[in-house]
Order: sequence, then C-alpha cells, then structure tokens
Amino acid sequence: MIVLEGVSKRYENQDALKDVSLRIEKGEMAFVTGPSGAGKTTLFKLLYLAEAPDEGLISIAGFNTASLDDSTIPMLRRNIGVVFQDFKLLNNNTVFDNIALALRIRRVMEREIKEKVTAVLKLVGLRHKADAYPLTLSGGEQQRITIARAIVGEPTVMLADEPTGNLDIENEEGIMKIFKLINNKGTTILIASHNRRLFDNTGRRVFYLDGGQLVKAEVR
Amino acid sequence: MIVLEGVSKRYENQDALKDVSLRIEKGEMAFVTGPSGAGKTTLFKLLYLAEAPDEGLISIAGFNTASLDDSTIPMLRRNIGVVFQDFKLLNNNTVFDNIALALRIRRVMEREIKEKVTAVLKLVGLRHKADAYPLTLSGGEQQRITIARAIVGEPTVMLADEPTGNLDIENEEGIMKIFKLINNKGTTILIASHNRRLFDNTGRRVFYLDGGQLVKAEVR
Amino acid sequence: MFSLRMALNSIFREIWLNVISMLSIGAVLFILFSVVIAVYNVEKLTATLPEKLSVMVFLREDTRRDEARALESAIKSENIVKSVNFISKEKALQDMKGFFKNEKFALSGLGENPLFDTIDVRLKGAGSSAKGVNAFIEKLKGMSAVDDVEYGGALVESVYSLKNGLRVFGLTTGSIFALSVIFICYSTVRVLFYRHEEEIEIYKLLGATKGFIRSPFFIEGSIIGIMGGAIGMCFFLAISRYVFGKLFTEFPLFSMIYVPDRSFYILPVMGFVLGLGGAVIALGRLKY
Amino acid sequence: MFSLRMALNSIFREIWLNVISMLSIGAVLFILFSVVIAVYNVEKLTATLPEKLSVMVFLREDTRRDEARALESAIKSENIVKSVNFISKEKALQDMKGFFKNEKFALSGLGENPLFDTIDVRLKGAGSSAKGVNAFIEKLKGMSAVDDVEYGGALVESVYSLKNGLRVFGLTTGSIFALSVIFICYSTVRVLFYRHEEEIEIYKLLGATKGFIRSPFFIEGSIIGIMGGAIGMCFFLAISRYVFGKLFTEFPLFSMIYVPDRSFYILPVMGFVLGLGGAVIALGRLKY
Ligand SMILES: Nc1ncnc2c1ncn2[C@@H]1O[C@H](COP(=O)(O)OP(=O)(O)OP(=O)(O)O)[C@@H](O)[C@H]1O
Ligand SMILES: Nc1ncnc2c1ncn2[C@@H]1O[C@H](COP(=O)(O)OP(=O)(O)OP(=O)(O)O)[C@@H](O)[C@H]1O
Ligand SMILES: [Mg+2]
Ligand SMILES: [Mg+2]
Repeated sequence: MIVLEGVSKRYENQDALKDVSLRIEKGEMAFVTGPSGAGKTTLFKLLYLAEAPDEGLISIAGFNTASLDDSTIPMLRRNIGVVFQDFKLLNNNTVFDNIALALRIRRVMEREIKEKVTAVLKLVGLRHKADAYPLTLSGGEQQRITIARAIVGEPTVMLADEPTGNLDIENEEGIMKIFKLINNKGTTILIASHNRRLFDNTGRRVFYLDGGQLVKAEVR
Repeated sequence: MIVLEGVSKRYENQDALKDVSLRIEKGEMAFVTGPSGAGKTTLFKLLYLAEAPDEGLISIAGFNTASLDDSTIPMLRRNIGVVFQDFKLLNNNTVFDNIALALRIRRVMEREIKEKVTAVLKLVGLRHKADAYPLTLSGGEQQRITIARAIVGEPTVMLADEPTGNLDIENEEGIMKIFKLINNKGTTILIASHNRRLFDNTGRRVFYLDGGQLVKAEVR
Repeated sequence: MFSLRMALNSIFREIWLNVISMLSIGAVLFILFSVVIAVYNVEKLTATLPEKLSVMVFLREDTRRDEARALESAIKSENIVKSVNFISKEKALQDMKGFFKNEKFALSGLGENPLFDTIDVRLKGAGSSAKGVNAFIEKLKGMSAVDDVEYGGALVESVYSLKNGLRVFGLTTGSIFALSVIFICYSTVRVLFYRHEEEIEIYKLLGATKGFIRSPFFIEGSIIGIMGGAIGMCFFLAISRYVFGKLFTEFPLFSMIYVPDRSFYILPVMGFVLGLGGAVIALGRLKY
Repeated sequence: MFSLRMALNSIFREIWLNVISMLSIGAVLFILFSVVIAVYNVEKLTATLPEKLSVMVFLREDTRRDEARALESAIKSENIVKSVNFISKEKALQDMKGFFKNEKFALSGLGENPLFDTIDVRLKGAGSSAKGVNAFIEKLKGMSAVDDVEYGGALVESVYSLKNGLRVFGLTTGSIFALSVIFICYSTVRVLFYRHEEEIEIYKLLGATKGFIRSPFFIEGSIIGIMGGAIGMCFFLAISRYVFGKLFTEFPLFSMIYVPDRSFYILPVMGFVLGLGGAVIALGRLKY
C-alpha cells in the first residue's frame, strides 16, 4: 500500500530524509518513531504530496507519486486521511463544518454529511462541541477534531502525525481503539509518535528514524 | 507566589473552571493534570491575564490580578515566562528573533541578547536553527523554541502548558532537567501536562482538575 | 450552494474588514464614474463648438445676383459646409441701422450704401480639422467672385486645438484614472484574500479540486465587487441629488451637466467584473 | 532601531503585498492630486473672469467736460470699481472710423458726430457678487449726468453664476474626492495590518508595552504611505512630462494649465500623514 524506495529529501542546509526504503502492506497498521526532528513529518509530507522527494520512488494506494498530474493529486489525497501534527483546522469554521469539509470535498449529500459528522463527533467524545470554533477548544479537543476529520471520509490510507500529543491516557486509549477499529475494516494506518505506549506490546511493526535515516525496523 | 481563591470562569455554555482554590509557594515546582478540556489552559490564561475570572481572587508574583491597570499588566507579564500549548511563535521572524523578542521587550542591550539567546538555544539543542523560520521547524523543535523563549528572560514565575507533548523521551528529560535547574535558582514553576512521567516519583505536588473542578491535590 | 454559504460565511466572519474594502471600492468607482461623466460632458460640449464657426465671404462689388447665387450653391455642395446664408448689401444695411439705433449711433447721415453682398457660411463640426478649414478658405479666396474671406483665423486654430486637446486630455486622463481604479480594486481584493492563504492550503491538502477551492472565493470577490459598486452608485446618487441639486437651483448653468440616463447602473456591474477579476488574479494558478 | 528593523522586516517578508498596497495608495494620491490641480486651475481661470466685465456709462449730450470728469472720479472711488476710462465722443468717432475702415464700411458720409461721451468702467473680480454689481448699476443710473448704462445684464448674472458654481462644484467634488482618498488609504493600511493581529496578541502576552508594540507598526504605516506618495509623485511627473508635454506642443492652449511650483512634493508628505494616520486608527486603542 505504501512503498518507499531510496527516498531522500533535503532542505537548504539539512537532510530531512536520507535513502529511506520501507514497505507497508495493505491493511497493516504500522508506526514511525524517532527523536524530534528525525524526519517523521517530512515522510508524511512526501506521502500526501505536500513535498516532492529529491531522490527515490514513492508509491501510495497504487499511485506512483512522481507521475501524478493536477487532476489526480486531489483524487489521491481524498483517499488519504491525515491527522496533521499542527491540526490545520479552519479557524473561521465551526467544528461541524471543519469535519464536514472532508465530505463536501467528496460531494457527499448534506443529509448524509450530517449523520456521518455527528457519528464521528460522538466517537471522539465532542458531540457537544459541534458548533464551537476551533480557537475556543482546548488543545486536546482540537486534536480530536483533527482525528475526526481524518476518519470521516473513510480513507483507504490513514497517516496520523503525533495524534495523541495533547491527550490524556483515557483519550489516548479511546483514539487508539478507534484506529484499531478502522484498521480492522481494512484501512492501512501509519502513525508517527514518540509515545511508546502506543506501540509497545502491540505486535505491530515500528520504524525508527534518526537524522532522516531509517535506523531500525522491528515488531514490538 | 500563586494564590487562587474560589476562582470560577465560564464560557458561553461551559464552566471552564469552578470554584478553584490553590496556593503555590515561592520557589515551588508543581503540576496540574487532568483530562482533555479539564481547564488547565484556562487556569494558565487567568494567571497570565489573558482572561479575567468571573469569580474569585487571583494573586501572582505579589500582584492581585483584579486591580491591575494597563501599565502594570505588561510589567507583570514580563515576570512570567509562559510556554504556550499552541506555541504562539512569530512565523515571520527567525528563531533567534523570536527568542530575542522576550529580551527586547525588557530593553536588554543587543550584545547581551545575542549571548543569552545563543545560550538558551544551546540548552534546548537547537543552536543550528537560530536563523530558521518557525514554519520550517519540526513540531518538537517549535516546542523547544517556545520553551527557550519562556526561560530566556529569567522570569520569577514560569507557566508551562503541555511542554513535552511533541517531544521524545530524551528531549523530554532534557527539558525537565532545565526546568529543575531554573527552579533551583528560585523560579516558581507550574507545569500542566497529561504526561505522568513528568511528575511521578518526583515528590512534587500535583493538582488534579476535572470538568473545571479541583478534584485532588497530592504529592507524587 | 455550499460555495455561496462559504463565501457569505467568510464575509460575515470579518464583516468590518469586508465593509471597509467594499467602501473603498465604492469610493474609487465613484471617483472613476465622476471623472468619466466629466470627460463625457467636456466631450459633448466641445463637440458642439466648431459648428458655431462661421466664415464670411465678401463678394466683389460688381458681382451679379445670379453669379452670387451660383457661388452660394457651389459653396453649399462642399463637404465641410453645413449651411450657407446669402446676405444682400441692402439687408446688411437694414440690419446695421437697427443695430446702431440701439447702440446710440445714428447712421442717418449715410449716403450711398457702402456695404457688400456677403455669404455667411457655417461649417460642420464633426469630422473637420483646422487643416481642412484652412484649405477650404484658400479655395474660397481663389474664386473669381470673392473679394475677401473673413474667418476666425487664429480662432479656428484654437477652437480645433481646444476641441482635440480636450479630447486627447480627457481620454488620457480618463484611461489613466480607469487603470488606477482597476488596479486599486484588484489590490483591495488581493490584500483581502491574503488572509485566506492558509485556508486554501488546507483545502488543497484535504483533496479539494481546483473548482471547489475557487468557487467560494470567486463568489466572495463578486459579492464584494457588486456591493462596492452599489455603494459607489448610492454615493453618486446621493451626491448628485443633494449637492448638484442645490447647485442646479442656485447656479442654473450647471443643469447643463448631463448624466446619461441611468448610466450609474453600470457601477455594480463594473464592481462585479472588477471584484471577480480581482479574485481570479488574486487566486492565480492554483498548484498542488 | 529595533522598531525600524521590525518594520522593514515586516515589509520585506511580504514585499509584493506591500508593493501592491503602495501602488494603490500611489494611484489614489495621484488621482487626488490631479483633481486638486484641475479644481485649482478652474478656480484660477474663473477668478479672472469678472475682471473682464466692463460697464459702459453713456453721458447725456449736454454734459460738460468738467461734470464728466467729476463723475469719473466719483465712480472711481466706488469699492467695486477697478478702473475707469473716459472716452470723449471725438475719440469714439476716431476709433469707429478706424474700425469700420477695416471692416469695409465707409463712414465718410457722416455729418455731425452722432456719438456720446462714455465712461468705460472695469469692475474688480475678487469680492464682487452679481448683487453688488446690480446695485452699483442702479446707483449709476440714478446719477443726473448719466443717460444710460450698458452692461452684460444676463451675462453678468451667468458669469458670476459660473464663477461661484464652479467654485462650489470644485470644492465639493474636491472634498468628496479627498475624503474618499483618505478613506481608501486608511482602508489599505487597515486591511494590510489585519494579518498582524496574531502578532500583536503575542507581543501583548509576552509583556510588551504599548509603545513597543505600536512603534514598528507606525513606522511600517509611514513607510508604506511615503512610498505610496512617492510612487504617486513619480506617476504624476511621468504623466505630466510625457502626456501633457505632447499635449502642450500639439495644443498650445493647454500650456495654460498651471501646476503650482513643485507642489507635487506634497504627495509623499500626504502619503506619510495618511499612512501614519491609517496605522494609528488601524491599531486603535490597544487593550491588554
Ligand atoms: N520546510 C523546511 N525547511 C527547512 N527545514 C525543514 C523544513 N521542514 C522540516 N525541516 C527540518 O527537517 C527536519 C525534520 O523535520 P520533521 O518535521 O520531519 O521532524 P519530525 O520527525 O516530525 O520531528 P517532531 O517529532 O519534532 O515533529 C527538522 O530538523 C526540520 O527542522
Ligand atoms: N474561549 C473559549 N470559549 C468557549 N469555550 C472555551 C474557551 N476556551 C476554553 N473553552 C472550553 O473550556 C474547557 C477547558 O478548556 P482548557 O483549554 O482549559 O482545557 P485543558 O485542560 O487545557 O485541555 P487540554 O489538555 O486538551 O489542553 C474546554 O472544554 C474548552 O472547550
Ligand atoms: Mg513532526
Ligand atoms: Mg490545554
């Protein structure tokens, strides 16, 4: 489902990724970890096409990212649900509209949108915040809205970047349960996190990045 | 150093804080914890005067926050170093200028600024990022810049809101070491976090908030 | 429907910013419209100027009446001529006596009629130039029955100069102002849209198509433009009713200012075009 | 120093946005300046109009020369009068003969001089109104030596009407345009500053004093204004050199347009004032 072959990405004076190769199977749930600045977010940016690699090949959901034109990029992105590390919520829209946007982009009917958004809001425990604006939410609440937006469109691939950084243990467990549920339904999930609790003793594969290099891959 | 007496804060349809009373001594390092949306950030906002309480008395660094005029508010704020949960970095300024701002506000000489900023950047391990812009930094790097900005002015009180949410264990330990160091030099520190690692087995006091109420205070 | 909702949402969330921008587009369209009306009026005024030019053709004393008539129709057939009017020397004397009577002159002492037959030639305004008029006059002077030709001379030159100068001046000024105004409208929309950059980025990352991203902004730009134009129109109507209204009654001369019927309806249309155009340019080519 | 650095940093970080805003302030100041120059020229032109008005006072046939001289000095002492010129009937005949000679008339047949002594009275332009002129004429008519007074009549009315109308018209239009332009400048700075709101919030939370927060923005506003004004000035100079320059040679009449010496230096100053003022209003009262 996700294949990287010899991928490198460099910024002005820094190698963010160096010769990274990895392969994540369809329906797998895997983790990426590594110290701050290791390149986890950069890896995700390459996968959802916010950046292009300097070297190497990337394939996701069956597409080779190098050979995409302007009409297939949005289509591909609609197949990928992303939990952004910095949330990327629209501050001028309500929580409901923020989540609904992921469906409106897919031209879903308004009635169906209402149902689905209400369902995911319940799932992340924020149904009472549907009409609130993001800036009036607590950090953890914003993070859960971002997660809700990523899952509402039922993507085939999910990329979650530090999805529990602002969450307490109970919420963290709740979110991980949701991820497992979605994964069981067939969604391929890649989670970037420093939080070992998320992957320790799960029997999942964990990729270790450091200084942009893939230093280890093991099953925990 | 920090005193709250029967403090309540309500937003439109929500009690963010309900009748909270607590007292943190000069030179103490204490923790606030609680689930997402418990009111930790709201408590901090009251302390650094971004919001006013609906009821109750707050006193910080010897000032009663209810009786401050426009000229003493900035003075008080310069005595408080805040690590904001959402960082609040100036995206159009370099890392150096972001940190230096805390000193420029205090009318420190440029030469001294250069020294001090370089020192704190070294402390958080980001000296090589002095000329970078915040948006080119990783989440954890941004968080460390925010911490650097909070400590560079040597405030008498420090409020750190989820300061390690985006940090790996090594960086987390590094930051906590810095906090202890500062605390040993006399700075009163209040840290809000879900991360039990920060306060378990420290012998520090921990305040538990839930639904805006102070439900427990214990030494861990 | 959704695009419209998004656009309205965006406008209302920061209503003051948008109202300020609408007002400033309105103000600038109002200025443009006023200038265009002014240029138009000057044009209209100058267009009538040269028609008032007349050339007096004095005929030789010995010219016979039938020769004079023949000359008259020859002149009349010239392209440049609007009308001719033959004035016999008897009629000229008659006129003169009437004229001087009022003016406290007595011409009763005059013996023989000292005057000449003349032809009063009026020239066409449109399509004629100073050169053409001069050539025509030379031609007249060359005719055998013509004793002398009197015409504005320097005046002809300066009236044509004024007319063409005003036209060039008005059109240049008008175009420069129009360009400035278009630029200001674009700039207003551009700066206003700047705060949407992050929003657009998020839309893109979520997989929105270009059309989906653009439509709310096009609608927003159009609404701002139309509202701006409408404000400019109201502004113009208010001004023209109260200020000019007062001016007209106090200074009747100004009622000669002519605003083409309901032409101010064009302002919202212009606002629409500029707002939409501004939005199109401001968004530019979206890239993924 | 730091404030200046911050201001320049802010301008250069988003240079295009700022350049666009400067251009649009420049354009709008250019328009305003052109309108003011136009109004000024119309004013100047009309100010000279009434001075060209003259009143002809015809004296009774039996008026003695000394009486006439007395009357002349009496009229001269009137407030409204600029100059008087006594024309004896002998001189009038002389003039007339010269005049009619050219015009193909022969007045040799005239017996006795049929003309009258007249006083040609020229009126002051400034400070005179149609009412004052009419009152003055009534007064003249009431004098014993005066036979009749001839003056522009309706013309006097309409020249004064034109003069005052143009003044009112020019001043109203000018003020409305000026207000619009001030608003547009304010709006430009306001919208431009909108993106700084978060920044200001952060400054406040870090404990910056109001002065510290404001100064970079005031400097930024001033720079944008000055640059805008300078752009407007360059624009005006370029236009007046190339466009008017061509117009002047082709249509000499237009060289009568008068731009007060180096007055366009005022544009950067106006830009500065508007930019700074816009920044002051845009920032408003800072509250903690
Ligand atoms: N646009 C950019 N320009 C320059 N450098 C960049 C840019 N984006 C990322 N970097 C650098 O690349 C390195 C990797 O960044 P990345 O965001 O991938 O780290 P990360 O593993 O996500 O870290 P964290 O856990 O702190 O979020 C960092 O040192 C960062 O400063
Ligand atoms: N400006 C506001 N308007 C309305 N509600 C608000 C506002 N700020 C906070 N709230 C609400 O008050 C509650 C407490 O928020 P607060 O940010 O203090 O939580 P927190 O303890 O910091 O949570 P987290 O750990 O997720 O950051 C939340 O439910 C939040 O939605
Ligand atoms: Mg990251
Ligand atoms: Mg919080």
